[in-house]
Amino acid sequence: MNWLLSVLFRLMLAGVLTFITLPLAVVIAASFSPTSAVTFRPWEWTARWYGDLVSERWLLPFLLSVKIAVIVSIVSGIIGVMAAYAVVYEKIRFSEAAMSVLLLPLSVPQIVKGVAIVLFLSLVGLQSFLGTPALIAAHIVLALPFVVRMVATSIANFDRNLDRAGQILGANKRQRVQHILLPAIRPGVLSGMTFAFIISFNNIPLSVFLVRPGDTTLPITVINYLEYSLDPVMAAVNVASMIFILAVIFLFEKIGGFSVKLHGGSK
Amino acid sequence: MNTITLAVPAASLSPIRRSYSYMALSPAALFLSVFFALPMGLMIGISFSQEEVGGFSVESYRRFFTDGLSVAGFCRTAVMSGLVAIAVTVLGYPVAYFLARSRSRWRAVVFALALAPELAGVVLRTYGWLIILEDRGFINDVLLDLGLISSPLPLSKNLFAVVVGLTHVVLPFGILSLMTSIQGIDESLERAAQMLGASRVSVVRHVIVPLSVPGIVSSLLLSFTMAASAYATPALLGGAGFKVLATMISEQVLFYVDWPFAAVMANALLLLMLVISFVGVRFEALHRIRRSGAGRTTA
Amino acid sequence: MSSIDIELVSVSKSFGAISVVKDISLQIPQGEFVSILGPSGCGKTTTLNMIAGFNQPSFGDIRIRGRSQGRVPPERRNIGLVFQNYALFPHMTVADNVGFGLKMKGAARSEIESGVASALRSVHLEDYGARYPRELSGGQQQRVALARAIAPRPSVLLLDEPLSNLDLKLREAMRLELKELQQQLGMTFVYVTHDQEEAMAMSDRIVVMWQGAIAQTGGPASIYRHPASSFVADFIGKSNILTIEGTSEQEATLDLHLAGSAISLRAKRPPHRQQAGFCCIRPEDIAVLNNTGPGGGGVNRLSGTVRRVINLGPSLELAVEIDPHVVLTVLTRSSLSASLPVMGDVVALSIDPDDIQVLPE
Amino acid sequence: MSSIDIELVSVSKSFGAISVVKDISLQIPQGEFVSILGPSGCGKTTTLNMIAGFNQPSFGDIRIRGRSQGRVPPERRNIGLVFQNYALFPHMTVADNVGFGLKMKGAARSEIESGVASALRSVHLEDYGARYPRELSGGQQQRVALARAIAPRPSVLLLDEPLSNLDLKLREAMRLELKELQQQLGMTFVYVTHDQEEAMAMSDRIVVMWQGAIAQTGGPASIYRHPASSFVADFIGKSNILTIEGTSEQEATLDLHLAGSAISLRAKRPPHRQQAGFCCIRPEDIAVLNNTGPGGGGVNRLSGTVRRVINLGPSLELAVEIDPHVVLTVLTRSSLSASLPVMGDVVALSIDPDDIQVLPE
Amino acid sequence: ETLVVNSYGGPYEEIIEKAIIAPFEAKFGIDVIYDPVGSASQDYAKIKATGGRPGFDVVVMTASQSLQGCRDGVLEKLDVATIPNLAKLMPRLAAAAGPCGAVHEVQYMSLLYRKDKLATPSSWSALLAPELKGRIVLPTFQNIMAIYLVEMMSVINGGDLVDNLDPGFKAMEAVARQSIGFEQSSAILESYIKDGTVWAMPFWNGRAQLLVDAGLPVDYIRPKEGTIPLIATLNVPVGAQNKQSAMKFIDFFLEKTSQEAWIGGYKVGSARTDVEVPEAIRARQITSEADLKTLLLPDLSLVAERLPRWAEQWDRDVVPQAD
Ligand SMILES: Nc1ncnc2c1ncn2[C@@H]1O[C@H](COP(=O)(O)OP(=O)(O)OP(=O)(O)O)[C@@H](O)[C@H]1O
Ligand SMILES: Nc1ncnc2c1ncn2[C@@H]1O[C@H](COP(=O)(O)OP(=O)(O)OP(=O)(O)O)[C@@H](O)[C@H]1O
Ligand SMILES: [Mg+2]
Ligand SMILES: [Mg+2]
Repeated sequence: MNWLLSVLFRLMLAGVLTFITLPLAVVIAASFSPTSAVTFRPWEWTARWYGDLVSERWLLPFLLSVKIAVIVSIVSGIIGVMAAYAVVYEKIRFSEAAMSVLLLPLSVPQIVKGVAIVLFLSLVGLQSFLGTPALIAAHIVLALPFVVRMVATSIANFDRNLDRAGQILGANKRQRVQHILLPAIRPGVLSGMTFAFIISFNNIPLSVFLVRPGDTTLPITVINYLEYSLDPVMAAVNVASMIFILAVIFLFEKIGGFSVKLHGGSK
Repeated sequence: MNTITLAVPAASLSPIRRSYSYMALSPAALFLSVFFALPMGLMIGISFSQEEVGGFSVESYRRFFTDGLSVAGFCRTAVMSGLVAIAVTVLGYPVAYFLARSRSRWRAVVFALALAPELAGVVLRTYGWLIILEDRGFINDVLLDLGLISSPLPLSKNLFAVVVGLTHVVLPFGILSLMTSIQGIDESLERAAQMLGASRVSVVRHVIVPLSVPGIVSSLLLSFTMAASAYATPALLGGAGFKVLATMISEQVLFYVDWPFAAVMANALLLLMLVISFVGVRFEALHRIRRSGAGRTTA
Repeated sequence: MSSIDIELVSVSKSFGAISVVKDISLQIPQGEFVSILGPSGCGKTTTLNMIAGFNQPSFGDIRIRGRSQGRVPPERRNIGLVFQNYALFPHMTVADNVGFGLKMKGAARSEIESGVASALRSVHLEDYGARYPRELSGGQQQRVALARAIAPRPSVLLLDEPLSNLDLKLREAMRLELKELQQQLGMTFVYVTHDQEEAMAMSDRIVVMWQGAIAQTGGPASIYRHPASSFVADFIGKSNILTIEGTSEQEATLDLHLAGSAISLRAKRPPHRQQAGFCCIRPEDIAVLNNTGPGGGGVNRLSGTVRRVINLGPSLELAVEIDPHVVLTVLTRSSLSASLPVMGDVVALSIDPDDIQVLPE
Repeated sequence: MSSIDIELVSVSKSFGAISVVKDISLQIPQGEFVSILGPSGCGKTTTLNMIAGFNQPSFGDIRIRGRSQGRVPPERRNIGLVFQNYALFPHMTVADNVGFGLKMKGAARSEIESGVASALRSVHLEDYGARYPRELSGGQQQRVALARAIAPRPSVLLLDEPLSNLDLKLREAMRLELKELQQQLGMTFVYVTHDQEEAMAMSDRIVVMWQGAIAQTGGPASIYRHPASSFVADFIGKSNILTIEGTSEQEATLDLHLAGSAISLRAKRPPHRQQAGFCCIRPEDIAVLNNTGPGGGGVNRLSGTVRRVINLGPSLELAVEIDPHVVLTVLTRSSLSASLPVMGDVVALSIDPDDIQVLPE
Repeated sequence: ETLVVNSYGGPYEEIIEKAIIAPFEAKFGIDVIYDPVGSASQDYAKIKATGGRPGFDVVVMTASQSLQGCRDGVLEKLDVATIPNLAKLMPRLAAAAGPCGAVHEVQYMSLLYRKDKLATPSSWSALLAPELKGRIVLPTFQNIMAIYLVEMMSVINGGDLVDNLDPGFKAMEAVARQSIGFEQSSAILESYIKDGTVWAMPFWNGRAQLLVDAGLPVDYIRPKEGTIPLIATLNVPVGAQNKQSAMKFIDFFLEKTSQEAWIGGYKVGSARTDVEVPEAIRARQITSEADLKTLLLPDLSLVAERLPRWAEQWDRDVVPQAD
């Protein structure tokens, strides 16, 4: 009965993981496809498409994407934590409404957001802001709800007794946030920032409207290419950048980023 | 000195502290105002204009409610997003649980796998699903070859395909918010339940799930909103017969260039989400109040 | 010793409709060691929390060093607190936990290190600095909580059952350490405990709380020997509380007629002239006579049957039935040498009149 | 009483490099009340956790009702556990917490209700069913944890310091309740406590642990009166442990020469023939003689100066300096009637040779 | 000096770099920044949202956007004075694109088919042939090809190009029943015919030619009933920063030699009748007045206006027919 359950659980886990990885496997397989059509024929393969990647055409957009994503994850991490802190921790007035509003940017299709931002900036005469700065700002708006939500979840779980302990030991608000709250909610913050990174790194619909000519991000480059040819280079681009970021995350996790060591501490 | 002062209730305790917390909110508020609220305000303004005529008009709203297609698209969006939200949360929960609790060396691998789909672009992933689900796709091929079916199963170009595709897109977000929440639950509570004879399933049902409500709400909200505003996946996997608001909006923006009407649909979507997320946040807050009693915290 | 460190002025506290602390007034001079004793749920932790500033009194005022604390947040009250539930920081090592207060004060690194080392030494955990709280046993966690509170050497320290999870030996050692620290530094201690022996051994003064109010305040010996009410008599130490039906006065003594039985006891005449309601006899004040032969003058001589024997180690606790309505608890030495009473034995008891405390109704 | 409920066979446990439990073997028959006593951090909780199934032993085997439990998960071992840190479900009311076990067993609603009511009654919290754990005091929470564990009436119950946060009065009441419950239902109790009086009062057998190993097992009286080592003698109860430098044998007695002083004590000859290393004298076995005049036969008569007096309520604890190297702790009755010794008094002490316990090195 | 040119990616980019941009840079010493971001409609949305200041100076779109942009006032009106080569374009085509667009390329909707499976068809009605049951794929309505196909079907069945499309929709229902469904992306559409899942479909002839050149067993025809062209235009947003150079670039692109290079490279038609191209290309592309006669030119502003209504009709009548 019990082993049945644990087998069942593992099967479920395996099922979900298969579900998650299946299309990726297809894409990966396609990236090794010898024909220029994206097909699923794992028995024939070639690595030649990866060779095509080492060119400015792919490297420059890749670097730009990484740069933007890093900035976005840091900035949205900081202001997202601040916002979640105000809303969930300090419980400011109308905090529930504030929370809903903070999540709102998620709910507007990006194409609308894109057009709206461009319209707005043009209207107030800030066209010069279009391009990478606007791209970063728009991505932050996009990523902020994720950060806020993840951090809010962490703060909801935070044991306020610890805060009291800090208080009685003479820590002022800033010190308590720095030394007690932040370390305790670190996994949530990191999760949020990871997603901010990914969201920015993969964004197409917003970016299409905001990129500056000559300075395009990787996904935009990909989608433009894709319009014309559905060939395995695409798959190879994706697989390569996926592996890169996966390595970064894996490293993060190994260093101890996402795992909490927090249990069994207070009674 | 000798008069007994009535104690000040904690809520109005220090105005300074309150203003700190508003300050903490301000960068986000500023960002959202400039890059979200004002632009969206503009869109709302546009929704009341009629380009040809100029000036104020509710024509686009009239059209939204009367053309039949828009309201149908709205309902389709709600149903699809609801299904995705549920699927993501249900499928994500076991993975999140494993990630939150496991100390096995596979943990990091599973973690990476769970995030992996996010790292491949949406479009490409969707092609991946196409290759799998199409009439001439992987699944139908295998089933046909095995003789289990005689004609391809309708796996693509319908609600099913879109829900599958979107679930796949959103799943990592669900997993991460659930995981964050489950990690915050004291493991000794699980042990206590086990000691009282609760099976693994009961432990999850009676202890873990109720205590991870913030995470579940997060997961549902994030999934719902992401699904409802997603464009590429429904467009590619839903086919011509399955249009949701997001696809309809982008048609209006790009193809018909009818921005007032696009703005009306966007507003409808916004309203739907505002209601849903307020309900969600409110539910969570109620839950928290109930859980934490009248404010005193011990053990 | 003269200036008042902490003063509670008619403090009350309710949670919603539940009234938890009721009109407490208390003055604690600087350098005093005050213990708060009381049954579970009587409001001890709530009172400490109000002094610390985590709860605001519903009514009344709290003053620290003469200043009303209405708007002062906990971190600015300059007092320490050992939490009943430890509240250790799970993400910090033991050393970081203990050093936290000093760090917040802006102490230099070397100062923090030596402060941590000495605090850990005084809780006997010098080798545990590098561990995380989750890697410690319950008692070790409790000691870390204690070390964390004493490391910054606050001038006022509130302790909420700080030794409850320690074994006797360690508890005794810690008591000495704490007492020494307190006296050395002239700190004011407010010590909540459920262990009356501990309270007796350490305190200058004991506050007994009951149902949110103060039942009695006084020195350890006086509380034990002169309880103000039958609640205190019963709560502090073991005691036989007997209801008195009537009295007849003698010159310097008082004869007490016990309710529901024909037994009378002679007691010292109490100084005050209240109506006697109960009398209280400590179990250890009842002597078990080895043989029923004459001796001791014959005052308050009783005989009864042993109904229960509990061996507490250093002593035996007997329940002796004198009469169907009067069962006395008697504490007698257990010893390897003497033959010990067993169930069913008939024993003779004697009580010195001076040891009978007469209490008002 | 005969069948073995729990059996530990050479069980060891390490966390990483830290060895916490070392080769413990123990058999607990059905219906027995076993207490585990030991200093903080000696491995008590870890041992319970292994029996409960939360930790797997690094070596050795755990058997419950004869079956090895290697792969049996905690919920299927059919034992109850009261957690040292309570682990109450914060999202359930007190009643739901207490009823949880019954609900998991699939009990009917009415059955759950009556079970909850009776469990709450036995911990004196009948009116608290509707509260959430956060609305309770520390001691109340602890009692809820206890009620929750006993409500489903498991045949084996592990208790990890279940009464540590209760006051003496309540603790005594709970002891009786627990003991009664245990005997009524024939349950097996494994009771971890740091309170030796509690262990003495309740247990059929006491296991004393030290640094992860078993130091002694035996009945309460025998552990107190015949400690197997100086550690046990020192740990269980208060005692004077004196180092012996040499002995001279008499017929039925043994003269002990104390290290570093000229004092000799006469003791009963121990049955075994080991080299005497220490002797142990309980403080309550040292009599304080009122006048230094002759009496008691003159054996083991000592005189010394009182250096410290602690009033413990029922008794006084004196530190009497006999000699610069020999300071004895003496427990004597405190009484309203007698005049009490004070610091600096010179007192005469006498020790019955039977009360001196000779221990091997 | 620099000039930002927005256009498409993929093979288009390679060819335009070689055939047009490199010679232009060499000739005028102007640096061209090539911006492949966005489809024509995305580009137009961006131009409109920025009020004509999207950040690029020249953009490749189609006649539909040219007309719209003119009406919305976000595209510069082009003038023979600054772009002399405008005068050389076939007037009917130039007129179809309105005053804001310079027609630099003409494609048409062709019937693409697998020549290894089918005999050469000659009419749009071939799509209704029984052997094509389940062997065709159709564009979604958001691909302008869809409405052009309806219009062609309408013309064949007694309706007309814009005023009475009902016969066309009626016929499309039958075509839809033949089809395996609808796809928006050209890349996906062509993948079906590449792997043989479908045997015939409407397709822009430029891309069809690329498939033929790639050696696939496919070919395409201009059906006997004629067809509707895809008129590609060069446009200049009103707020362009380098208007001078933009005009130069457009004029250069319309130059005879440039047009010849472009037609030869990208295998499309031209609005100039005087271009000299290999016979193989001339046979299949629009390069002369005679070719123009085979094309039907619906009024694109009317089409744009009626599109939403037709979309409803398409969704209601045509889409459900494909299962
Ligand atoms: N996860 C861990 N990693 C390292 N050491 C640990 C860990 N858990 C417990 N220990 C150590 O194991 C020893 C025994 O711990 P245990 O909790 O069993 O003690 P205990 O006897 O219950 O003590 P107490 O009376 O203080 O509760 C302690 O010294 C503790 O520091
Ligand atoms: N948030 C609350 N809501 C309602 N009642 C509360 C709340 N907090 C505490 N109480 C009640 O107030 C009373 C006093 O609680 P307090 O924690 O001060 O007791 P205590 O004296 O510290 O007891 P213990 O010795 O058990 O720790 C208890 O009866 C408790 O149930
Ligand atoms: Mg308390
Ligand atoms: Mg323990």
